[in-house]
Amino acid sequence: MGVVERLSRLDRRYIFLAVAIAVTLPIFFPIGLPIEVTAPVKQLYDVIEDLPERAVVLISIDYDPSGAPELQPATLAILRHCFKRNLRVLVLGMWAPGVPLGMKALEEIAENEFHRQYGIDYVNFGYRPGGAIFLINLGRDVHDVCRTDVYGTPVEDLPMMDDVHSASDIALVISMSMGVPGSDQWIWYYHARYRGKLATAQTAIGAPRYYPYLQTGQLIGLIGGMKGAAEYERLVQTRGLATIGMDSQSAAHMLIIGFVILGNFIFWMQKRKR
Amino acid sequence: MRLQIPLTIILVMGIFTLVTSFIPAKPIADVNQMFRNWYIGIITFFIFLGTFNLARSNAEKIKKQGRDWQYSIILLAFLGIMLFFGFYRGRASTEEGQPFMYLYFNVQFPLESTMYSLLAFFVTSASFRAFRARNKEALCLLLAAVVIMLGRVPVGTAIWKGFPTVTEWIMNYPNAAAKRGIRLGIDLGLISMALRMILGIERSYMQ
Amino acid sequence: MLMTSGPWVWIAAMLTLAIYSFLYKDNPFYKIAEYIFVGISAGYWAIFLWWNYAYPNLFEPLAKGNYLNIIPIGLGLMMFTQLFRRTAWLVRFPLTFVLGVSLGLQIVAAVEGDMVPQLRGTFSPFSRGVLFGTADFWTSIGYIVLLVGVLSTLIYFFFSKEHKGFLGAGARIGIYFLMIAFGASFGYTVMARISLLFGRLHFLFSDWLHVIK
Amino acid sequence: MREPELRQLAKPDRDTVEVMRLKLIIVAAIIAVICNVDIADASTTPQVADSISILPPRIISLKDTPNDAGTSIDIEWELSPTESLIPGMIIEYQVLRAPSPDSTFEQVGSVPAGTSTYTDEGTIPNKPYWYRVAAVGREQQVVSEMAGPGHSVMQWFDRRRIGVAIFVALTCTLVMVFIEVAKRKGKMFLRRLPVFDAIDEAIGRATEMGRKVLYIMGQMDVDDPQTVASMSILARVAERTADYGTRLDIPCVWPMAMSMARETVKESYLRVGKPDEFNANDIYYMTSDQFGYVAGVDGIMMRDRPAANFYLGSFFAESLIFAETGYTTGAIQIAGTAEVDQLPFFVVACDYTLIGEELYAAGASLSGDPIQIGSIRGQDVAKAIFFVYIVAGVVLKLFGINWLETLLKID
Repeated sequence: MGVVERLSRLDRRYIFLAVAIAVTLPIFFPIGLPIEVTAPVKQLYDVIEDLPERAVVLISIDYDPSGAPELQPATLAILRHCFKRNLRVLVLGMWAPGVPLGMKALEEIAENEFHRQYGIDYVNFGYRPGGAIFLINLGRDVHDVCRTDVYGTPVEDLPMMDDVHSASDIALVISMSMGVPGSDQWIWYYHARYRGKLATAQTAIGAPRYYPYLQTGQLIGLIGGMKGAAEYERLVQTRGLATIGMDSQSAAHMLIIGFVILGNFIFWMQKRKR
Repeated sequence: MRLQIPLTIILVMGIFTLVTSFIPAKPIADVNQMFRNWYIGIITFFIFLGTFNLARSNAEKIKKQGRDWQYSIILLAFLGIMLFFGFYRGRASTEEGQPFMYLYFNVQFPLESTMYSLLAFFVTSASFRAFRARNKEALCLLLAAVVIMLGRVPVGTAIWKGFPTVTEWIMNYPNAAAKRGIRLGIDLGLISMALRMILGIERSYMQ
Repeated sequence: MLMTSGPWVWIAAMLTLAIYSFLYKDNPFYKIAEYIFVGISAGYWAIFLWWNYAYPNLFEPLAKGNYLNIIPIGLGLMMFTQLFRRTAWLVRFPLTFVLGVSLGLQIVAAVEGDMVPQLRGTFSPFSRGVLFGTADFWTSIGYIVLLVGVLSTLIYFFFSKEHKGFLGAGARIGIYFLMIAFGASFGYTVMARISLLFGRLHFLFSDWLHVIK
Repeated sequence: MREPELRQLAKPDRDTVEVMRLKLIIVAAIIAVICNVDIADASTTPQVADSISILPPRIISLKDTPNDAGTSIDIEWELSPTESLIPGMIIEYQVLRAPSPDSTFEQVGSVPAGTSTYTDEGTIPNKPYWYRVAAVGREQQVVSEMAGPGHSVMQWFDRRRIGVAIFVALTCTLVMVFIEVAKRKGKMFLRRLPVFDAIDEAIGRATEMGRKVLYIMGQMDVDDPQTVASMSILARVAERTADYGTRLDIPCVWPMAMSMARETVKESYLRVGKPDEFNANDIYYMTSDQFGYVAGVDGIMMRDRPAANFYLGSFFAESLIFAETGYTTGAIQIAGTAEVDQLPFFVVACDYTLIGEELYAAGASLSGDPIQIGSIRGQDVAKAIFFVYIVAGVVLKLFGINWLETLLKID
C-alpha cells in the first residue's frame, strides 16, 4: 500500500491527537507570535493610563464559566493594569454564576501578585440582581444598592467606599459581558443617564455588534474575545492566558489548514492515478 | 369536537396575536402580554412532562432489565439528586453555595462544555476529509475557509498583513449577501408553514 | 469557593476525561458520563424552569389572588393527559393555544426582524457616490457584490421553474455565493471552538494537575 | 471625542459663544468678589457657584407619545440659562407631576443636566396631568412654572410599522391565493430536488446492509415550523422503511414532537399496508437538554451503527458532532435545516443538505399535496416581488428617489 493510499485511510484518531497536541504544546512551549494591538483595545489602555492615582474603576463580571476562557484573561489583565497604576477597584456582577470567577481573579491579582488590602484598595460586592433597575439605582446611590459586600461586611465598614457614593465618584466602568444583562444594560441604563466613561470586553461572537457604540463615543474601549485579551496582555506586558491561548489558536488554525492541504494533495494524487 | 375546538383555538389565537402586534393601545397590549406569560407558563409543563417521560422510560428499562439497564440506575439517581436539592430549601435551594449549584458547576457544567469542545476536534476532521477541490464550487468553499482562518490569528498576520482586511471584506459582503438570500427564503417558508397551521390546512401535528 | 475545592475538581476532571475518551472509542466511562449528563441536565432544567418561570409567573400570582392563572395552569396540566390513551386528545387544547400564540408572533418577527431590514439593507447603501467613484473603491465593489449576491441567491431558491436560461445562470452564481458564505462561516467559527477546547485543557492542567500556573 | 467640540466652535453662531463666554467671566468675577476667591477657580468650582441662585427651566410642550399604549407623555423644556452661564452648577433635572393644578407635585423621573426631554411612562390614558421641571444643583433646586394639562392617548395602529404590516399582508395573501389556485387547478410544477433520489438510495442501502435508519428531527418542539416541515419528509421516509422492512429509530427531544412523530410514522405504515410492523417503542423521548441529547444520540450511532442518518429540522452546535460521528460509522447522511449558522457544517460534512427554504419545499414536493405545492408557488411569487423591489429600489435611489426605502424603515 502506497503512502497516499495509507494517508487517505488515515484513522481520525490521529487527527484528534494532532489537535490535542497543537492546542496543548503552546501551553508549555510558547511560540510568542507577535500580536498586533487594535485601536479599541489601545483606547481603553490609554484611558486607564490617564486616570489619576486612587481613582475608582468598577469592573462588572457579567459572564459565567462558559464565557471564562475568553473573558477571564481580559479581567485579569485589566486588574493587573489597575493595580499597577495604583487605582482602586470595585468588583460586582449581574450574573450569579460569575461570582466565583470574580473572587478567583481578585485572589490571583490583588492578593497574591500586588498584595493590596481588601476594603482599602479593592472591594467585591458579588452578585447584584435586578439588571437595568440595579444600574439605574447604582448611579444614584452606590451605598443603597450595595449594602453588604460578598462576605457580608456592611458597606460602612469598608473604608474605600467612604468617598464612593454615586456615578460621579466612579472614574471608569468596564463591563465584562457575554449576554443579557450585560453591556447593553450598562450602555442604555447607566451610561445614558449618568455619562461617565464606559468600556466593554466581549466574547468573539458578541464583539462585532459593539463597534457602532465606539463610533458614537458611548464606549471608550472594546476588548473582543481571546484575541482582544491577548492584545491587552501585551500592553500590560504579561504573558497571560490569552497570549498562550493565541499561540494555541495559531497552531490549531495552521494545523487545520495543513490538513486541508494534505487532503487535497491526496485527492489530487488519487485523481492522477486514475 | 375533538378537532373543531382545537382548530378554532389555533385560528383565533394565531390571528389575534398576528393582528394585535400592530395595535399598541393599552387594553389590547395588556391582553397580549397576559397571553405571552401564559405561553411561557404552559411551555414549562412540556419540560415537566418530558422529565416525567424520561424517568418512566428508564424505570421500565430497569424493570425489564433491557440493554444497559444498569446505566439507567445512574441516570435516575442523578435526576433524583438534582430534584431533591432543587426543592429541599424552597427557592433558596438554587442560590450560590447550595448543593444544587455545586452539582451544576462541577458536574453539569464540565460535561456540557467538554461535549461542546468536542467540536474543536470535529472541525479539524471535517476539514481534512471534506474540504477537497472536487469542482469549482468546492474550491470556493475551501478558499474562503482558509483565507478567513488566516485572517483570524496572529500567524496569518505574520504571513501577510492584509489577511484581516480581506477577512472582514468577505464577511461583510459576499458572506452577508448569501446569508441574506437564504434568510429571505427561510422567512417565506416559515410564514407559509405558520399560516397553513393557523388556518388549519396543515394539521399533521395533531395526534 | 465553588470551583477549586479538592474533591469537586476531581469529579469535574474525571467527567471531562470520560467524555474525551469517546474520541478514542465508545466505552463504559463515556456511557456513565452520558447517563449522568442526561439525568442531571433533565433535573437541572426542570428545577430551573420551575423557579424561574412556572412558579413566579403562574403559581405565585395565583396564590396572591390572580385567579385567571387557573387557565394556563389547567392547560399545562392537560399536557399530562397524553400519558393515557383515552384522554390523549385533550393535549390538543394546550398545544393549539401555544402554537397559535407562537406562530402569530413568529410571522411578525420573521417580517419585522428579518425580511424588512434585510431587504432594506440590500439597497439602502446605494447612492450615486457608490457607483460613480466618490466612495472607497472596495466598499463600492462590496455593495455591488452584495446586491448581486442577494439577487442570485434568491434565484437559487426558486422552485416553480427548472433552472435553465436566465434562472439557470442566476442560480449558478447563487451557488458560488452560498459556497463562499459557508466556507467563510466555517473558518470564522474555528476560533470559538478552539477557545472551548483550550478552556477545558487549561482546566485539566491548571486546576486539576497544577502543572501550569 | 475631540472632533465634535471643534465643529461646535466652527458653527456660524460663534457670536453667541463669545457673548456667553463674556457673561461667564462677568458672573465669575462677581462671585469672586462675593466669596473672596481667586477668579481662575471660580468658574470651575460649582461649590462656590452654588451661593448664587439657579434660574428656573421653562416647559415648552407636553405631548402624547405617538404610537404607544397611551401610557406616556413626552415633556420638553428649555434648559435653565444657568447651565450655559456656569457649567456644572446644575446636576440634573427632576420632572414633577400632579393630577390637578393644586395638589402636590411628585417626582416621576430625572435626567442629567443638558437634557431637555423626558418621557413620563406611567400615565393613565385620557387623564389630565400637570407638570413642573426642577433644576437641581448641589445644594439648591428651582422649580419651573406649572404646565398642563397634558393627556396621553391610546393609539390603535402603530404607524411606524406600516411597512411591516404591508409585507405581512403581502406574503400571507400570496400564499393563501396560490393555495386557492392550487385547489382549483390541481397539481402544479415543482422542480425536482436531487435529495429525493438520495433518500431512496440511503434507505435502500440500509436495507441491503441489514442496519437501521436513524431520523433526528432537530432540537425544537412542534411550535417551530421546521419541525413540522421535517414531519412531511419523515412521512415519506417512513413509507420507504415500511416498504423495505427496515427499522426506523427516532430519539426525540420533546414529548410533543415525539407523539407527533409516532402518529406520522404509524400512518405511513398504514398507507403501505404494513400496520403490524409499526413499533411505537422505536420512537422515544430522550432528554430536552441539548448536549445530553447529543451524548445519547452519539452513543446510539456508535453502538447500533445505523446505515442512514437523517438530520432534518432545527439544529444548533450539535450539527457537526452528529455529522462527524455519523461519518465514522459509515452512514449515508442527509441533512436539512433553516438555521443559517449551522448550514456550513452540514454542507461540509453530510452527503446531501437541504439549504434553508429547501427544507420546507422538499416536504411539500414529496407529499405531492397540491395545497402544499400551491403555497410554495406563493413563496416563489413573493421572491420574484422581492427581486423586483430590490432592483427598482436601487435604480430609483440612483435618481434620488427614496420612498421604496422609506417604506421599510422601522424605528
